[in-house]
Amino acid sequence: MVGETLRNLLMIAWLLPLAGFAVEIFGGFWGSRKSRVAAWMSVGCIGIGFLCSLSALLIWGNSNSWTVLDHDSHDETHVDTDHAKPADALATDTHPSPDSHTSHPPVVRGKTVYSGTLYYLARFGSLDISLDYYIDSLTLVMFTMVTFIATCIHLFAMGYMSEELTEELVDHSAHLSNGHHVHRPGRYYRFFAFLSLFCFSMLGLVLAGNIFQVFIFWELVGICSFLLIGFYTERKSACNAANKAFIMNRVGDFGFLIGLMVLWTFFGTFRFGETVNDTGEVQAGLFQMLARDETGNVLRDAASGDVKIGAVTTGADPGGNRTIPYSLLVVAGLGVFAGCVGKSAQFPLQTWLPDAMEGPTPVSALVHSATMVAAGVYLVGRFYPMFVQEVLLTIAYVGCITLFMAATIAIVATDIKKVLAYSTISQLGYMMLGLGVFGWGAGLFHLITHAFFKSLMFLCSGSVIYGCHHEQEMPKMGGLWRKMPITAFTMLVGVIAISGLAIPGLIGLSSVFAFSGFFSKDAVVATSLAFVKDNPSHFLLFIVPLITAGITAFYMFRLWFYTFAGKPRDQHLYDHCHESPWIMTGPLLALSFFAAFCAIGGEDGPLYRLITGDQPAHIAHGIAAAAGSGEITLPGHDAIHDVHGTAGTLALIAAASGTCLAWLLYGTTLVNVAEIRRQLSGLHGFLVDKWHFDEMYDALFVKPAHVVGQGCAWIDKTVFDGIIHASAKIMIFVSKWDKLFDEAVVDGFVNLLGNSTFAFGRSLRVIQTGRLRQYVMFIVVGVVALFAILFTTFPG
Amino acid sequence: MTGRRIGLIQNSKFLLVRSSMTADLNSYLFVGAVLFVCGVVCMATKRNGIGVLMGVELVLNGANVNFVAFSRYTDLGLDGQVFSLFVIVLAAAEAAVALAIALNFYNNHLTIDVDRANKLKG
Amino acid sequence: MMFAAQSIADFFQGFGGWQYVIAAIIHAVLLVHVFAVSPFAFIWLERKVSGRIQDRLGPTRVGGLFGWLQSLADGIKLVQKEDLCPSAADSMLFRSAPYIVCVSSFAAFMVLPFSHGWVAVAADCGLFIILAILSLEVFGIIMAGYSSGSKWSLFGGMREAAQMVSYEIPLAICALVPVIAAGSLNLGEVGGMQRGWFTNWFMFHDPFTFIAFFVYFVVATASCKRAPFDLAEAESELVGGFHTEYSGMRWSFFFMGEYASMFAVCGIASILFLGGWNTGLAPIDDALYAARNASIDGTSGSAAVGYLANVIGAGVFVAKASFGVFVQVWLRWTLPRLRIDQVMTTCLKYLVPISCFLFLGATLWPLIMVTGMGRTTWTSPIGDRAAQGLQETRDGNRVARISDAGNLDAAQARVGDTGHIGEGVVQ
Amino acid sequence: MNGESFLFTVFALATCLGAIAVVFSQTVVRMAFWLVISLGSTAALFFLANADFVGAAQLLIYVGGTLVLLVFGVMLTASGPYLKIATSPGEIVMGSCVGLLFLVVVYASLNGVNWRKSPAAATENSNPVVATGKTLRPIGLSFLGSRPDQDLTSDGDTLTPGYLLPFEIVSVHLLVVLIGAAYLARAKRRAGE
Repeated sequence: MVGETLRNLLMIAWLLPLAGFAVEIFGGFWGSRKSRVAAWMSVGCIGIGFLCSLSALLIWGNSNSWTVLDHDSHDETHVDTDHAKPADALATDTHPSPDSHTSHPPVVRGKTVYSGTLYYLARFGSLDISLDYYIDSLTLVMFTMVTFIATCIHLFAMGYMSEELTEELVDHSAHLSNGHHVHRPGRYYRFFAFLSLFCFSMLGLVLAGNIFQVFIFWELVGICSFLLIGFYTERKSACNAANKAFIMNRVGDFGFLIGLMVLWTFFGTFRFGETVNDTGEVQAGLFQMLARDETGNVLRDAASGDVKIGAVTTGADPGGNRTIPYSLLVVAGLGVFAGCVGKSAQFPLQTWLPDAMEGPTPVSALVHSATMVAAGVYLVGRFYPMFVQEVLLTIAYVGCITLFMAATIAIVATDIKKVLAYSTISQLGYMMLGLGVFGWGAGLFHLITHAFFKSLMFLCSGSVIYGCHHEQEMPKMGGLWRKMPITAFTMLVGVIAISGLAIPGLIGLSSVFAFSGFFSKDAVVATSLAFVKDNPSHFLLFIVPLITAGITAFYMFRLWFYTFAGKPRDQHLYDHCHESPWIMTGPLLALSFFAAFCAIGGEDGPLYRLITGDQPAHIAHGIAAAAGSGEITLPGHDAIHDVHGTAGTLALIAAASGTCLAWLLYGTTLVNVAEIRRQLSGLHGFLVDKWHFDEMYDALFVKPAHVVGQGCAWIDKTVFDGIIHASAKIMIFVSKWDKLFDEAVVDGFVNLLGNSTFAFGRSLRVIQTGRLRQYVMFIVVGVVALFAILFTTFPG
Repeated sequence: MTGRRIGLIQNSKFLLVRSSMTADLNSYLFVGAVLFVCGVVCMATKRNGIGVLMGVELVLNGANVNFVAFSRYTDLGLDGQVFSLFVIVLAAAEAAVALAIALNFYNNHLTIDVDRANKLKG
Repeated sequence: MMFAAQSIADFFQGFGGWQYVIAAIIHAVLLVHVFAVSPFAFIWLERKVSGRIQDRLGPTRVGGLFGWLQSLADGIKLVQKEDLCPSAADSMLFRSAPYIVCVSSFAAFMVLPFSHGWVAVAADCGLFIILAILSLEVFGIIMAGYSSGSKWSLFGGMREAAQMVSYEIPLAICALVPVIAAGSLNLGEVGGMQRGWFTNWFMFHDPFTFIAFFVYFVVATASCKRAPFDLAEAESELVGGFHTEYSGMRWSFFFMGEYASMFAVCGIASILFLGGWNTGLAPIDDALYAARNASIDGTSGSAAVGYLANVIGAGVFVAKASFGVFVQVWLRWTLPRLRIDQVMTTCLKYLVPISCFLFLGATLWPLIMVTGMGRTTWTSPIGDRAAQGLQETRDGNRVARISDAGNLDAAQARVGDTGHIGEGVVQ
Repeated sequence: MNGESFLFTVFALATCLGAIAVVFSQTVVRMAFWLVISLGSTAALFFLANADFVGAAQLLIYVGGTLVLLVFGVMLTASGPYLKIATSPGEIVMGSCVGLLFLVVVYASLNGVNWRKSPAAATENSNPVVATGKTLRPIGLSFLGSRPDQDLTSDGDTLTPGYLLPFEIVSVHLLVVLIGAAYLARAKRRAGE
């Protein structure tokens, strides 16, 4: 019952935007470009979707009487870990084995994971590809978050995009060949149609019950991102950015496809969880198949070292003796992660995200900070049970590199949106790091909080840009807080949140007053610290994020100071800028509230509990490496708990120092920034050039591609064209002779025939004198001649 | 056919002058032939359109003579007479139309000389 | 005269087939005399009648009683006259035109029966032949008009041609009306059918024939270019019409032809409508008929009786025809001359439709009678008369064959068939 | 040479000479005159061949109708008195030569044929039906669609059709010709004026 209710509610929330998209794109709004109907429609769709998601969350909680939230359930997972459990029981974390409950005072958690099949796409014998749904706490939280933020951003966009409400719009950023500006009709309805389509895709991705379905919507959100980045098609930069994003995502998706192939080959299914197919038998999902022992390691065949795939209810061998080579499991994980790298703009595929800022600011807020780029992180979290240690380590390092690099670049960026873009990349790196170091809850926790405050900050920047008439360069701003106080205030909230500042309470860190960012980043740092403690060789995984925490605080405050504090640097701009209308500031306030307080209570707070309510079983107690083996050890919760205080303190110190530095450099006039910039010009240039990534890619891929292409072109020109031209010449030669033959012989014959006929007719023409009497004479003579011949030839 | 014998030797008898002109079939046919030939020559030599018309009438009369002769001397019987009647009637019709045409021609060319009617000259 | 012919034929028995030719020639000579003498009588008649109508005496000087030699004197004068041929004329045509005229009108007498069996050629389609021959006369007149080389003549010829060509149509149609009643074109048979009381005359056969008689007479008058239809020789306009340039005998030939054709058409009228050589009084006719049959059968009486009967019949016939001529003369001096357009209008707009209507009526009449009173005629059945007519003709042929059986080969019999010379033999 | 042959000779000569005269006479009206002679004697030949009706028709239609029509035409189309459109003597000579050749050919061919004589009258060498001279009623009946001469002689085995349909067709044809000729010959403005 609950399952059906949840499924229906979420499906409504999922499909409403699609309906909205259809109506908006085909509803003939091009006829009335001044109407806001399309916008209200999409806002209505996504708003209803938000309500549905929220109610679904509540229904889910009531269905298991909110046992997720209370502390016992949290402890129970601890208790569970103390017990030796048969592996097959652990295979399905959503169905606690009865004996565990017999042996323990009952804290009954109802069924919390619902998975099933919506529609069968195709069947291949016993195998099938279908549209499934997989609903657990994470799904519900994501749904609520996405729909809420999307609603806010839709409202904001209604104000921000209002200039599109015209028949004749002059795009000052797009130039024609003759130097004039592009004149085009407004595309208000199209923008909201794309937003609705994106919402549909994103929610479908979250709801997806199997990895293939995820891939489908993965590509759909890619398309939406393409469309929205390239919304100003007339601008060359926008087009390039759209292409860049799309292509780089394809690079990642290539790995994704490889992973899918491996999984399909060995597991024969894409489903995450158990489903009951139409014949009524229970089909195990991937999570059930990949069995883990009590230590959390995957079960391996002693002889071959292959990984056993247990609990197989589909496929040729129901006995469950099928195996998959460990290396291929790693490959599958890495492949899927490659997709996430592309989507989440991780190193080395991060360069598309800053360029994606060419799109309208609401798009940047919704797609390129809050939801789509987070989809990669979400997928890693969703697919967590399938990752083995090596994969996780890769994830951790990738995230580590990404977060540091992006932060450093963000220091020197002057475009307000670029700064936010690099911070986004950096924060995504944090999430990946957290997931990589076995901080499942931490990474996703940071994902949620980051979604709130980053979308908040993007909207603020959008408000600033809107107020400053599309001026994005921070050096021209300054002192804007007098002109746009609401924006400034909400922006400050976001900055504090992302910087992770907090006011330590008198008694311990457990009772700090802080905004959401602090808690989530704290969790990540703590996890990494715990990880480093277990694996000293990977100490960078703790140092780098710690430093980067300071850098983050530095560049975020730099941004705030640059923009709002101090004296106006461009008086003209200052004079003309203004506060945004309520329809834009309203969402800012709402978001700022959540950015501030969504994570209240930290890891004991409701949000974290909700997220981790259905976390994979083997996470809670970590995975201890076998003695002597070179394998890494993954920390459990209590290990993390132990180092929490330390990590939090260190992170807070780093953030505070970064903040102070920013204040010194940009809040006051004590230090001359330009001077420092000149002294560190080399480093500065390096950073401004984004670590020369674009150049590097240019050198590594584009140039070689060009070289190869030129080679191919040369071969094409010389060899193939040569062959073709030669054959053509031969043909011409032959046809010349053929022409001669034609003219001489064939035409000659035909003309001869025609001419002779003509001449004959000419000669006969003489006979046709038009004289009646001569004709009669001819007849008579003819008859006479005939008879004469007759007589002579037939005598008698 | 069996009765049909064409040959110069056998034909040579028409060359010598017939002693007496008895009213038998061949004499009629000879008269018809003369009429026919005269008509043809008339058509061939007369420049006056109406003269040509008269030639046609002569030709038709030659045919009539033959018909009547056959009806008289062979078992063609009455059919010959009937045919010649038809010929006469249709000849009258033809004469009427031809005369109308001649009048038209005269109206247009102010002459009846058929040699002037050479618009179809090749 | 038939008798004479036959005797001549018998006289020339030894000459193979020639005796019939000689007989035919003699017939022709006799007919020519009839043809040549009658105009004198008619001219004289015309003069006297016109004189009386104009309250004068007419010719009295030449000759004794009623100046009956006047015409002869005229004839002598004409014979004496010089034969002129205008220099502008096409002499050959100019000279030959009168011959055509009188030959054609004379040839009409070949098939005109004077009495029972008294006919040169008893053709089956005698009426058709006589009409055809009469239609030839026009040609001579056109020739005369054209070849005279004078506009008067030309106009006269043209008028004559137009008038004749158009008047032939109602003439033929009206002549066909009694033929429908009789069912035969053979004038001898037609005449024979009207034996008995005068109600058997085809004039009284039905209303259509009655009207047809008068129409025929009018048309005949016109076709003989008699006044009031004599536009071809309208003295007032075209000096003398087609014969302006003629003089002497050639001129008189035209008048011979004219009077001959007058007599011919009136004879046709008398045969078709007025009972021919029958007196119209049943006893007399039956008596004559019996006399003839007797002579044919050879049972009683001699050939002289039948001959006498035929003479009487011929007299009756000539009397009727001459009366018709008298009426035409009478009309001439009574009615004014029409205009040429009026002439044509009268013919084409009135007479042709009327005659067509009469023709249709005559064809429908027997049906009306049958439905009305169960028989096709209100007088004695025409079938019997037709049978009698056929009987007579067949008898004639048979007798001829019998009489000639001895020495006539089939070819000569054919000649007899063609010329019907043998008919008169037994009579 | 019996009477028939004599008459035949006379009329045949008249016919042929008239035709030849038509060929060689120059003015149209003389041609017409000679044509009358020729056609009239042709009619006489018809009478001689027991075709009375045909002969009468020939006289009535040809001589009395067609020829008068022709002379009309002559007079209507005469642009001067005694219109004479002379033919070059060379043409006449050539034409007559060719005509002579043609006559030779025709006569040769018709002489070379052994015409199928009437079997019923093999002795007297003529058609029995026509020989009786009573051809008027049979012709009329044949126009009405029945053939007494054949149906009665051929033991009534087959009924041969008459000429009803051709007769009707010809009558309609005559009507058409009447109208057409009237239309063609109706007075028009001359091209010259």
